[in-house]
Amino acid sequence: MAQQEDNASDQQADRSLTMSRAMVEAIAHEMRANDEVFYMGEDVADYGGIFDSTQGLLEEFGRDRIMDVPISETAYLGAAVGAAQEGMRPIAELMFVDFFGVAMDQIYNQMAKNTYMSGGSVNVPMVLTAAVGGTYNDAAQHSQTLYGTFAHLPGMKVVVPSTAYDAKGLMHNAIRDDDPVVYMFHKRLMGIGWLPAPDGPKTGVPEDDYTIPFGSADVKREGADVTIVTLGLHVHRALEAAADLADDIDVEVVDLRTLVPLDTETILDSVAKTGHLVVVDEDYRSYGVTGEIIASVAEAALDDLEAVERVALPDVPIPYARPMEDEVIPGTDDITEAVRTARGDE
Amino acid sequence: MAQQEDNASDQQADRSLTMSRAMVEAIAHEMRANDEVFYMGEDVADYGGIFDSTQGLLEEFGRDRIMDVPISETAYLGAAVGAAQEGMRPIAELMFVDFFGVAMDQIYNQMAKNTYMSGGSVNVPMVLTAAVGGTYNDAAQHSQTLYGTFAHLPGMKVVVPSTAYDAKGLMHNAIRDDDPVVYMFHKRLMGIGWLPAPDGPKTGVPEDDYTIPFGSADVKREGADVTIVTLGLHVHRALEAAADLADDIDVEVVDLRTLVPLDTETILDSVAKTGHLVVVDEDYRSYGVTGEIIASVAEAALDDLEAVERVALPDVPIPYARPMEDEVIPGTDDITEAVRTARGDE
Amino acid sequence: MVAVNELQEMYENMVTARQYEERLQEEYLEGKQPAFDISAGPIPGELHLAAGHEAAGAGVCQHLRDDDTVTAPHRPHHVAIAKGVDLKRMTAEIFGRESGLSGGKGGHMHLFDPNVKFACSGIIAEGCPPAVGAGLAAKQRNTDSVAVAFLGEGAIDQGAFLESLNLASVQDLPVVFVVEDNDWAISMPKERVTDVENGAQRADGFGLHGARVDADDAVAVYDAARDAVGRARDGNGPSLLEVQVHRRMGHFMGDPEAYRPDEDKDAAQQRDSIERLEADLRANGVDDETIDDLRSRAHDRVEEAIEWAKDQPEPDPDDAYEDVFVNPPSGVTDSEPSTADTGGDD
Amino acid sequence: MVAVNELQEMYENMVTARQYEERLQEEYLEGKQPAFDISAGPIPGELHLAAGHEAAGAGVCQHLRDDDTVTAPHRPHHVAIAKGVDLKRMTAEIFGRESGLSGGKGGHMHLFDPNVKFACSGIIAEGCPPAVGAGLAAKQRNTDSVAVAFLGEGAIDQGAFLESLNLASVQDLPVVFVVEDNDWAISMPKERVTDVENGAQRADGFGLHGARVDADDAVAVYDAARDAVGRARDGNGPSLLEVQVHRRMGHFMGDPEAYRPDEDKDAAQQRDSIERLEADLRANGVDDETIDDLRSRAHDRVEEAIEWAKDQPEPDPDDAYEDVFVNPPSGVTDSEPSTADTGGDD
Ligand SMILES: Cc1ncc(C[n+]2csc(CCOP(=O)(O)OP(=O)(O)O)c2C)c(N)n1
Ligand SMILES: Cc1ncc(C[n+]2csc(CCOP(=O)(O)OP(=O)(O)O)c2C)c(N)n1
Ligand SMILES: [Mg+2]
Ligand SMILES: [Mg+2]
Repeated sequence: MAQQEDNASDQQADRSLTMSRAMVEAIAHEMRANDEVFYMGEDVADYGGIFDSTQGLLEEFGRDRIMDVPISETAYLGAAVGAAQEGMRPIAELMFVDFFGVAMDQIYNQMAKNTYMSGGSVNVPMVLTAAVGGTYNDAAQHSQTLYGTFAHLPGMKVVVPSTAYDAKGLMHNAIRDDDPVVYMFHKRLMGIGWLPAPDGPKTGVPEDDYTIPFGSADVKREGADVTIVTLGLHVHRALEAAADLADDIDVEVVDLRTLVPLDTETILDSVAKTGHLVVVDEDYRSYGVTGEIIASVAEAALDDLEAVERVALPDVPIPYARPMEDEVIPGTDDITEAVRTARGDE
Repeated sequence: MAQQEDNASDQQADRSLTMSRAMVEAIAHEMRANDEVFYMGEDVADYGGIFDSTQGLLEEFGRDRIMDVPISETAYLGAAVGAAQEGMRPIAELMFVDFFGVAMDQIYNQMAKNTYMSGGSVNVPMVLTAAVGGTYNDAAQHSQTLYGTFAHLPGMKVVVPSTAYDAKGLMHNAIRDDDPVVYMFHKRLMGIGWLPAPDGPKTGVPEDDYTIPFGSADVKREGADVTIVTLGLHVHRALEAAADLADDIDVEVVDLRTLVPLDTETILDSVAKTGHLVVVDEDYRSYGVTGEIIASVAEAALDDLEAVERVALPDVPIPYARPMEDEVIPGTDDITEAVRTARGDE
Repeated sequence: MVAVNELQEMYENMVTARQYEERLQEEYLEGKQPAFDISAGPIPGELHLAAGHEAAGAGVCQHLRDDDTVTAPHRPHHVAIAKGVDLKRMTAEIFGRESGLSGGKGGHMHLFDPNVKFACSGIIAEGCPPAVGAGLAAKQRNTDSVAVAFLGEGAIDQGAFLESLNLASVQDLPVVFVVEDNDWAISMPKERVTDVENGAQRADGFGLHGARVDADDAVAVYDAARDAVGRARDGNGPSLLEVQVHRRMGHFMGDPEAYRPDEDKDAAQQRDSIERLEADLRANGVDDETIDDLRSRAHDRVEEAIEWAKDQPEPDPDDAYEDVFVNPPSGVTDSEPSTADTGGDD
Repeated sequence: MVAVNELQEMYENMVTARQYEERLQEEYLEGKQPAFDISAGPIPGELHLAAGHEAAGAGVCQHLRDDDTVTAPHRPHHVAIAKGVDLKRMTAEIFGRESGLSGGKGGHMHLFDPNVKFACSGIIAEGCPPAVGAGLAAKQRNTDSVAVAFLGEGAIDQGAFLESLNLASVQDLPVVFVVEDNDWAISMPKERVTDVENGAQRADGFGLHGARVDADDAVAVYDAARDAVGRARDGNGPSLLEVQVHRRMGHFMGDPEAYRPDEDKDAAQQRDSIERLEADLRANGVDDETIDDLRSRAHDRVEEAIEWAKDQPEPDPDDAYEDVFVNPPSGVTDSEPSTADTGGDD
């Protein structure tokens, strides 16, 4: 029944869904198929998830499987670890990824390490979901993506969908995976009532279940001159920049989709073709995703590289006021400019 | 009275100290000079710090200023934040950096951001000390360095001394700095009774106070052929590798000393000279320090680069048994090999 | 007994807070209708209004001096007003203006006014440890200042709060924890997240003084807080005070409150602590004219603050690069704008 | 009343644990004398012995089945033995051998035996949330399994424990928290870190059942645990049980214990729960021969385990790259050894 994806861009479907609907559809499917799957988090039951991540699920599955929990992230994320070690398949939501600091030990020292520390005799088949991202002026403690923070620490697979199609396929894969998966959905892409999404993330989504394997980046646009490597919200900003530049520069846009595992091959293939690498993300600039991508290419194919640029959040906490938030979160113009710089025309 | 360092390698002193003695000397000096400085942590009073970070201080300063606290890292690191915001200058110890996960919110969302979120009207003049590093088979939850994790998140200065001389000067600077400073000392370098240190970190240390400014990397060995950029314990392994290679390859060893701010200039100058860059650290390989250093050079001086290599902990939790721990923590041989690879002779 | 002038002060604070939030609500909704878009309008981002909580802020802060420290959570306005935070600059901050308390960097969840020692954090319960730290500073310096941490009843399940109770208790610090029990944590009613009806019962497990005010009544809060703050000021240690309040609105603006029974909403409207205090004033012989005066003074202050704030200039986009540190690293500044990565969208 | 065969079982478990640790101690010190070097000898790394804690492990685990889950902290041997963890493979793990429970990846603080559902964590109190999760799984699956989390009295100030009490309580989960009160947290006596003499008092703040066993007495522990485990198994919710034990040794091997008064050390030696239980056995008519049999059976089992373990091969260095995931990402494996970075030191 389940199909493995051939090529995301070939997929067509009659209906388009928002990213949140696609994600919820995958969760509902897995919950119907497997009694051991359940969802726990703050405001996931009656509220349906602050970011619509569980919309409608309480009605079908009831409170035992769509479970509100106290504001005790260490206790309930750790409870998910414990339940997963018993063979259940919990999905546990950290409402904003920014809150990781109150529960990071359970995440990185238990969830991510118990498999290894037990020599593989124990495994932790859970999904940790978390909302990421800014662009709506929620300031320094509610706007981060923290991609690099999670991807740096071993033992967790890290998934960041950018479209409804990807969100569903990656969620199916995440729930079926026997390892801990951190599934980071960008608030701006979800299609939440109170936070309008751009058009890009709403895509055709097959009704059947399908999985997108981890470690397979997706070339969201082909191009010959410059490679943009990006993920999440910035896939859409990169596509916009590519469209703006189309008359002058032929830009390829690579959507990583997962940070761990990282699909270095797709990146290297693209850079081998274009020679120009621009890495774009919404996380802090230093010691993070942009550095890793550039270094991976420099290590493996230094000779292919004619120019590198990175576009990321400068190393500042995210400011509240609109002019400053706009300044620090990379915009389409910033990407356009970086592509031009990479091509040597300033 | 205090002197600014001219050039670390020129400094001579009659006495050599272990790194822990040098660090404690700086703390004691600052505590004598300023009543507002105090030290809090687990087992810092009667025990003198599990890693000798407060040895002898209780006797001089008493329990109110050398303060044992409950095993409640969130509460006491947060209390340090609160006391610092009142204008005191707390030094708070996280016994092992590996425990950051139980208190990371106070560290990265409060300590590191309150200055910015207040528009600079509040500041947080505290030092967070933490022991880092492996090499003694303490396994996955007690052996990490987590350099990249801290350096990635804005608002903290991140300091990693490799010698007694640096440890003292950097500690003076850390306590006097008006911003939060994370001071990470490597257990293997401290000269603790139960964990023998190599010879390198024990250096001459002037009796007077002196400061080493943040953001100034130190060329610990000059060389013309290959640049090794490293920090902490691996400064000594890199120096060993350089000595081993001396007949064939002339290696320069750059000790970063601080990750935030990062002294890109010194790195670029060195690479401009050598063309070959090997980055070595004890943190996880991906999305961390090695990626950042390589990317910074690729961005600023791609044409200078003839080869890059990185030597870091592969993306696995740190295993317990000796053969496996030895395998994953970069050794002198790994560095030698990487230098040879960078030079094209395998 | 409460002196009449104190009743009047509390009343004025409470009316100011209520009127202030009514005006904020109007301003907030501008540009967000008919379709709600949290990122649009003159006040973007989340907005948590405290209508129905006023008695807690006014009753407690009535006992505080400028040199006493207060930390507030995500719902801070009524406490800020009662503590004497500069209303104009606070308003400018909420509007994201240059002359805001934080120059527009913080927004409504991150109000800092060092003149009256007021600070917020948007992370549940994470204001508690810094309040403990302020208490510690007072004890270390031998002053009679106290520190008060406000939190919601949903926050009493969080480690940061619980650890703080213990640390304050064992060190006998001048700290008061004030739990504002509005029965709800977003969509989760108290009984779904804890088995304890009276949150002050948490104190029992740590050996500190606990008390609860069962009615949403400023005078009762005043009385209980006199005791708690008095103990702290007199060196008799910390207290935990839970206060019944009511949430008259959604959790944040835009919350549809579909989860909340109508009777509960109605009940919150009916138990109005402001009307109650007005009755108390009258019972104490305060006449209509005086009450009208107090109300119109509040009204004028609010209007003045809002008009002033709206007249203030927006921050410059490049201000975003300031204030990460108060001692910015000289020479090396990672957070400086570079052409490519931060060219700005505007 | 306790049946004689149960007394004998507990006695055998306790004697096994004591003898086991005496042998471990000998082995551990090999290669570490005269100068103590924690990284030398057949057992490197930290070693926390539980001599004096045996009654807690034996008395509680006597009520547990293989399908009940136990999580233990850094001091786990006595609990592991009482829970029925495979002694040979556990010993091989402690010696870092290939046939260890985790193939040498975990070491003594990370013992995992899924056959009897035993796991450890070296981070204070962080075993509590996973135990709550095991209780949750039992409830969800409607089995009568229970989960027990062991922790030290120093851990009752940690958020992870306190949050877990609340979560277990509000969800009525079959969980028992067992606090082993040995009066010390490394060098910190209980009264320096909490105001509560009886740690079971923590239960009061969360509305769960609490009890304390004041004497270091296996029979008393057995009785109290029968009640606590019975409640959990019968669906009557969680309990907190504090048990007085004694630390007969330093916190870890190599701890000079300079902070500890001699009388306290002496007292710990005198209150030996094993001698006490032996007296109980005699009072119950068990004769010398039977007791000698139990002791020699314990002795033989210990010797056999240690000899077996020492005969086992060490892991291959490259084993370090296995077990990060049980579903390793196909194609892309970041943790694979590459020539340069992981060439090995050996
Ligand atoms: C650690 C953390 N977890 C979750 C949240 C999201 N959150 C913000 S407010 C809130 C509810 C708080 O309820 P309560 O403490 O009762 O305060 P109230 O909003 O009712 O005033 C939640 C869950 C957060 N900010 N921080
Ligand atoms: C979060 C965390 N903080 C600190 C430590 C370091 N540490 C290890 S054991 C210990 C003392 C524990 O005392 P207690 O809980 O009483 O257990 P005991 O060692 O007495 O058995 C400490 C502080 C840790 N492992 N984890
Ligand atoms: Mg509430
Ligand atoms: Mg103890």
